[in-house]
Amino acid sequence: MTVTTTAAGTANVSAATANAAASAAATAEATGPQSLTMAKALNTAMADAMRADSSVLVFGEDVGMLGGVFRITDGLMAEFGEQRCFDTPLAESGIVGMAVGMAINGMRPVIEMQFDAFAYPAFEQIVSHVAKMHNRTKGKLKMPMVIRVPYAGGIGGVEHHCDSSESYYAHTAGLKVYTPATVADGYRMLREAIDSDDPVMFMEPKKLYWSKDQVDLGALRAEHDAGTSTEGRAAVARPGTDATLIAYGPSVPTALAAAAAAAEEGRSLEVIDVRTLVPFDDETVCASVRKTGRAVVIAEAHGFASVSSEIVARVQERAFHYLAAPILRVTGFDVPFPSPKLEHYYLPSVDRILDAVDDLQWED
Amino acid sequence: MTVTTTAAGTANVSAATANAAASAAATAEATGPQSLTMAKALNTAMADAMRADSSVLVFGEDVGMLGGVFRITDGLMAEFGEQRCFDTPLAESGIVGMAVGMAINGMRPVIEMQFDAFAYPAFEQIVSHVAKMHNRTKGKLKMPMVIRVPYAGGIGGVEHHCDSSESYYAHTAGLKVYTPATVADGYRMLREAIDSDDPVMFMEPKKLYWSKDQVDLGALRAEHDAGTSTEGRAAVARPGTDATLIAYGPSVPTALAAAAAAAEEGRSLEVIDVRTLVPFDDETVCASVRKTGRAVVIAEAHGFASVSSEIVARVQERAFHYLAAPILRVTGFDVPFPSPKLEHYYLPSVDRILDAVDDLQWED
Amino acid sequence: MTIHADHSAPETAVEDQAADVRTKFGISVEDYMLPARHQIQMVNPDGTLRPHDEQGTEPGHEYPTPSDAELMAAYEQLVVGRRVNDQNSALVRQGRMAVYPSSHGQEACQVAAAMCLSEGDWLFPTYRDAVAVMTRGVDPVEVMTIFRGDWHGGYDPKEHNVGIQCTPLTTQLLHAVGVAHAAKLRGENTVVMAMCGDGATSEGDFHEALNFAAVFHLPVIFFVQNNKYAISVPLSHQSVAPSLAHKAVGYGMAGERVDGNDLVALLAVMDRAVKLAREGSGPLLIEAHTYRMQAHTNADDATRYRPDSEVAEWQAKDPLTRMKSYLADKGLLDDAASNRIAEHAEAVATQLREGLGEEVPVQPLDLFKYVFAKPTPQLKEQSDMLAGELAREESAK
Amino acid sequence: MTIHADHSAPETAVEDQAADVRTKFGISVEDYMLPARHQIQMVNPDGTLRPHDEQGTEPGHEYPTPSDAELMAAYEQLVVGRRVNDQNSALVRQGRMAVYPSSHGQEACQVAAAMCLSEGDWLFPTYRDAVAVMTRGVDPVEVMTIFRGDWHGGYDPKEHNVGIQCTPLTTQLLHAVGVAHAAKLRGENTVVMAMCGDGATSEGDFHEALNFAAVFHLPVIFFVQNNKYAISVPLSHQSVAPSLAHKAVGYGMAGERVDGNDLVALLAVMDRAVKLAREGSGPLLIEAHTYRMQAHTNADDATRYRPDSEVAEWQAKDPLTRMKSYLADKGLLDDAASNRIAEHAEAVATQLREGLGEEVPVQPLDLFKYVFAKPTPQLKEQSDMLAGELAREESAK
Ligand SMILES: Cc1ncc(C[n+]2csc(CCOP(=O)(O)OP(=O)(O)O)c2C)c(N)n1
Ligand SMILES: Cc1ncc(C[n+]2csc(CCOP(=O)(O)OP(=O)(O)O)c2C)c(N)n1
Ligand SMILES: [Mg+2]
Ligand SMILES: [Mg+2]
Repeated sequence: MTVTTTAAGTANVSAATANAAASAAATAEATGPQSLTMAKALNTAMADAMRADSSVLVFGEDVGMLGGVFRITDGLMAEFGEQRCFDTPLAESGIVGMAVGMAINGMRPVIEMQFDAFAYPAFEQIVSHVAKMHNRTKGKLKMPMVIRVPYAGGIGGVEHHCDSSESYYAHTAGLKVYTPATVADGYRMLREAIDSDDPVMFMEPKKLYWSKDQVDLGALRAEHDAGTSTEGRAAVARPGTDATLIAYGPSVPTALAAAAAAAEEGRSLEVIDVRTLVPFDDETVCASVRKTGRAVVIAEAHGFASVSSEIVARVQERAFHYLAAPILRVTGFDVPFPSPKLEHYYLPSVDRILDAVDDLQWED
Repeated sequence: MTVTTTAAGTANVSAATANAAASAAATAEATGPQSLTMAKALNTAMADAMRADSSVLVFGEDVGMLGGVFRITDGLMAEFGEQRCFDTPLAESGIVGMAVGMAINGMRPVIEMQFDAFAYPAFEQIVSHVAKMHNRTKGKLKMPMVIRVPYAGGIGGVEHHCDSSESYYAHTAGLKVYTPATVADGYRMLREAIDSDDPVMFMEPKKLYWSKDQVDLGALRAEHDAGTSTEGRAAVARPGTDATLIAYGPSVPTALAAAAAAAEEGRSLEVIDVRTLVPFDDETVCASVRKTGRAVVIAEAHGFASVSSEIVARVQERAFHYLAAPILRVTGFDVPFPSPKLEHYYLPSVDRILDAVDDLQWED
Repeated sequence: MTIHADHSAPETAVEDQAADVRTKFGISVEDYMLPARHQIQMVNPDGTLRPHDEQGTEPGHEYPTPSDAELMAAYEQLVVGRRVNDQNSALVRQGRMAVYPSSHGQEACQVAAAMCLSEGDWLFPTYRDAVAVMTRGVDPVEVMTIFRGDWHGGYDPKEHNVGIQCTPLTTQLLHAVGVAHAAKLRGENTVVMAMCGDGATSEGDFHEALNFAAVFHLPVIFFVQNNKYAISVPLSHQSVAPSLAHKAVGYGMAGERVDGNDLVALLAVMDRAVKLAREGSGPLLIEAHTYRMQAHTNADDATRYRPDSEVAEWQAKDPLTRMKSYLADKGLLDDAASNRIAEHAEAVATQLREGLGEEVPVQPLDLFKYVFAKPTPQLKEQSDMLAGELAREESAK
Repeated sequence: MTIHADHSAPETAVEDQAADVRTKFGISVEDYMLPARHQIQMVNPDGTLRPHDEQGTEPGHEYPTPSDAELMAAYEQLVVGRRVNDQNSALVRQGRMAVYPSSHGQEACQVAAAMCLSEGDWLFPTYRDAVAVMTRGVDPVEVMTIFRGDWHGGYDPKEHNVGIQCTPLTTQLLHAVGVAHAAKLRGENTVVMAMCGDGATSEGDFHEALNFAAVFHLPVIFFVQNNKYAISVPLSHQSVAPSLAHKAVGYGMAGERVDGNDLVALLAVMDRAVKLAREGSGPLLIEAHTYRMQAHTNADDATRYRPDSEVAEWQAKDPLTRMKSYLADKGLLDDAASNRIAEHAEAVATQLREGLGEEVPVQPLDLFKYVFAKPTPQLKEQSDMLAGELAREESAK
């Protein structure tokens, strides 16, 4: 159930879903640069991984015939058959728990939680088993599993369809947490997650599913085959000198827009796309802050006890004497994710980021 | 299942449980100061609340005839009958979900999750309903519910019996999170939680169940009846001038021990007991840090994306120019809670706290 | 009748229950708990009454026909419900509402679920049960608040004893159990109707809710609208039990299947269930066979996963036309009554159009206002921050 | 036999299945899925064989008696299992082990659960099933690692196809389902034994596991040891179903009850279940009636919640003495065999005493070593920090 409102200024979801489906249906086999949505990049990553390794399985709610409510698994059942891409009964703990057993027995499950808040019924399986199995058995049992979670807001969804749940997972020892912000990273990071022998919570910013970029799939595939890794490597999404904006997933485009706006006012902001929350790239992030001396962390999630708190904490631990001002945060408020017509006021915005940048004590 | 080891230097749990039971059985009706365990203080708080208000109900797994595996509900079924204190089928989501319905229909449920990790099956009910019901109905439905969670380590428990799960709840908008560190606060805070019209995650440091203090129950009852509140009020557990140790729940005694040790070496450490994580007492904490200029945050939980990250983040936001050194953290490592013989190496210790204090750049 | 089991002596326990049931219904305990072999159906799709011995009943599973007055009142709600569904779908198409999970085709279930209850009873609906909520008396425009995106819910659950329309599947069944439990502890005579879909029966909370209700012997009717799909997933991927009603046995409760497009049968079965529950039978499970005639929501494309022929087949079983012919044949429904009912339906549709036509200004600071009963300094601070932003924006205009 | 249901036409589906079952067993589909009216019991508590018509069997629920060789091998494991339980409890009392949830009284279930499986099959045990794990061939000392507190688990699950002993209740049933599913997708013939207790059947994961196994038609045996208590909570507070085996019906699978202290009946029922599952019957649910003779663990005080008289009653049904008289009466067990078996049991007890006598030094840096297959810089940093601390401590000595 996804609600769209003009008040919130978001795209119409039913239309957007149909578009995603249409573009997902189009094959993306060209080698040169082409315009691709993140939805299609993710879809292609799964298809490529399934082609490369018959132990890769895709399952969840509505991922088969329907291709997922966001159409991210579109066409996989048709190409790989009902044995390798299939619908399960409607039970998230069941999906994750069954995936644990499959991973124990030689498979590499890639499972979809339909929406962020609908992964909560599986919380025990994720925290008590997915995260702990490798450690508990001293590595005898690996958990090569990807749990895909469409997350965060910005699409006018009703409650329970817009939670930013990444902090729950990032706080859980034993899980890796990836979240792509660009189309190319969608492909790169999902392939890497599927290859990983560690369990990966793969957080997909659902408002970016229909974002487009020029990407060269051939080059991305070659990169993958060469073993290039993004795990633990933040990207400098935009270089700058005056202050650092640290963002991830759905907030990266907002941070970039803020940096563009600031540039017009003569302020040079560097934007870091964290990419993998666990492991975290201390080096890249701290190098930037040491250079600029100022930082704002941006995330949609409630700020309290979150990944953004962590980023602030670790950067001040490591770059304290380079800081000209406290590190500030622009995050979702500590309130339940609001209804569609109010989400606009909840979400980090360009203005709110610029306000925070202004507060970085430039006169001191 | 609780494992005790001499290696970990913890008390024998079966013996301790029996002691708790014995002391719980003894009535605690005297008005003058007396020696009381936290177990008995919590037990008395529930009994007093049940006497005062017939809509207060206690239920969960083994809380009836057995009095709970930690005997915290000992005697309640005998005094208040099977209608007001009873065992449920073994299903945590069921317990919390049923409690939501009871709260909708005029009751004030006080429910027990047997151990920290066994609250995870109820995660969806807690996050999607307990936390959101008041907001979603614009206050038409209140959630006067207490979810008691024995948490954290230090008792030689096997895996899943020692998780520090407070950060999951503190990050969830709509929940209040209390955690007492003293016997008196055990009584005070549980009564306040039961009185509260907001849902309270009541995190009980299980290693402190058998800690004793001299307390005056008569005075505490009078304090309660006068409406004194601890919500959002941190306590200065020990005054000091050179640096601030910020701790809560199970880490408070460790912090106090570290402060005592530091005092012998001539360093004066102030210890803050945060008491309620949500709401957080910015005033008291920041006042202390502004005074001392240095701080260490101590918590058993994994450090990453936790309540301790939050404390660091908000203190540096609010007291940046008073800081002589970065705020450091002494927390559990980012690894699954270890087996009994290894927990000693995982838990924040006096030495580790003193090391952190030494690292607070005293030479600068 | 109290079905109870004492497992410490498993053999005799079953025998005790069997004795109980044999006394009351002349059947075995399993025959009491198992649904009748066929679904209960009283009126054929063409509106003709089925012969009594073909209504699917069996000893212990016998249902009195509802009164004429009840049938007429229910039919009126059925017509209103259909009109509401179609009006809402139109509002969505016009962009005046964002999303609507229509119960078109399932209105007989919606009406029966609400009408079998008394005033003090409670109803716990899902996102698809807006018509049931309105049938219970809740203001139609308030019901639509959530689908319009103004707030998460628009009505006061305590005004008509209706839980919020619930999205996380089957979580509401446990709330229903809790409400019933609280009422029972206070000695109140409250029956609770707990609704969910076929797909939802796979969730763990379904199991926990049924078991809690059975163990605490609570007057909860679990009402499953088996509309054959959970979004795109057909029932055969949810369950291979002989029927969903068969799940009752595992909890020691009685189950029944009913034609969910036959309002007469539904009322008969649900009325008796409420009566049994109020008399102390403990919980009951009722599965209604029906069909979701439209897509899951307007954002869904049902042609991707089901054939038109299947939809056409169910079109022929429409609950509305069936009830209309039945009542007309019975001489209960004349043109005057038909017109009056149609006017009522139109009036509700107008109310919806008008109510949803007005753009209600949203209050940004409401974000913070209802999070807690006792506010926190942190939210005060955040609220002030947003207020400041808004004021700056306002003055910049 | 394949029990399948097509719910889009509920009436005929049940009839199809009924036809299937009638052909194979001459009974209705419900009679196939419902457990036999009485538990299956072959040997009386005093060791005498029950007359065939009093063994509880019914058409479709008939069980061949296990072979003499199998009975003798199982008896040997029974004796070893009892010795292991008692040895471990003694080690706990001596402080050489921290905790042990004993299956004293339930050893017949333990032995049957392991022995009915073939080499390539899998077993998913709970914390209480150490004896089943050992019976499957896992080294006893490795099994005790967790209870000693050295590490969370001590054996390699892949060496004998035994999942880790699981604490979060019923979570392991889903792992069992996944293992079976993976094997099925690869065309392997693996049967999976998934164990849990009576209390655990109340958890949502129990429901989801049974349903997934049924929908995907997987060869999983769900084996519930109904020992009448979940810590202090008696079965009557967990379920009011006629039996736990009755829960099978709700998933479209067959259920059966068996005397859990009668090793002969257990082997008969479990062997047939494994055979049916391997032949493609889909999952099965077996409930064994047994009793936890000791406290939940050494930390528990069972006198707080159950009367001595109840324990005494079950003492008289002990699986060991019963099997011993039965085999002796049958002329299978002479003194020589008894002695040999006793020696075997002593040897295992000695192995436990010696293995758990040695204090194994713990490796603090192991904390970080196994969290991930591919390590993170953060854990490297934390590991170095601890290594530094340890080095400082060492040099301070
Ligand atoms: C816990 C949970 N998981 C997933 C979803 C997403 N979802 C919404 S409706 C739906 C299908 C429900 O099917 P059914 O129970 O048959 O009800 P129907 O929509 O057919 O009325 C799904 C999967 C959800 N709302 N809650
Ligand atoms: C999810 C979960 N909730 C609670 C517990 C705590 N607990 C451990 S054993 C137990 C009782 C289990 O009873 P039963 O399933 O009958 O098994 P038994 O101990 O009798 O073998 C409980 C409540 C747990 N381990 N996991
Ligand atoms: Mg449905
Ligand atoms: Mg038990």
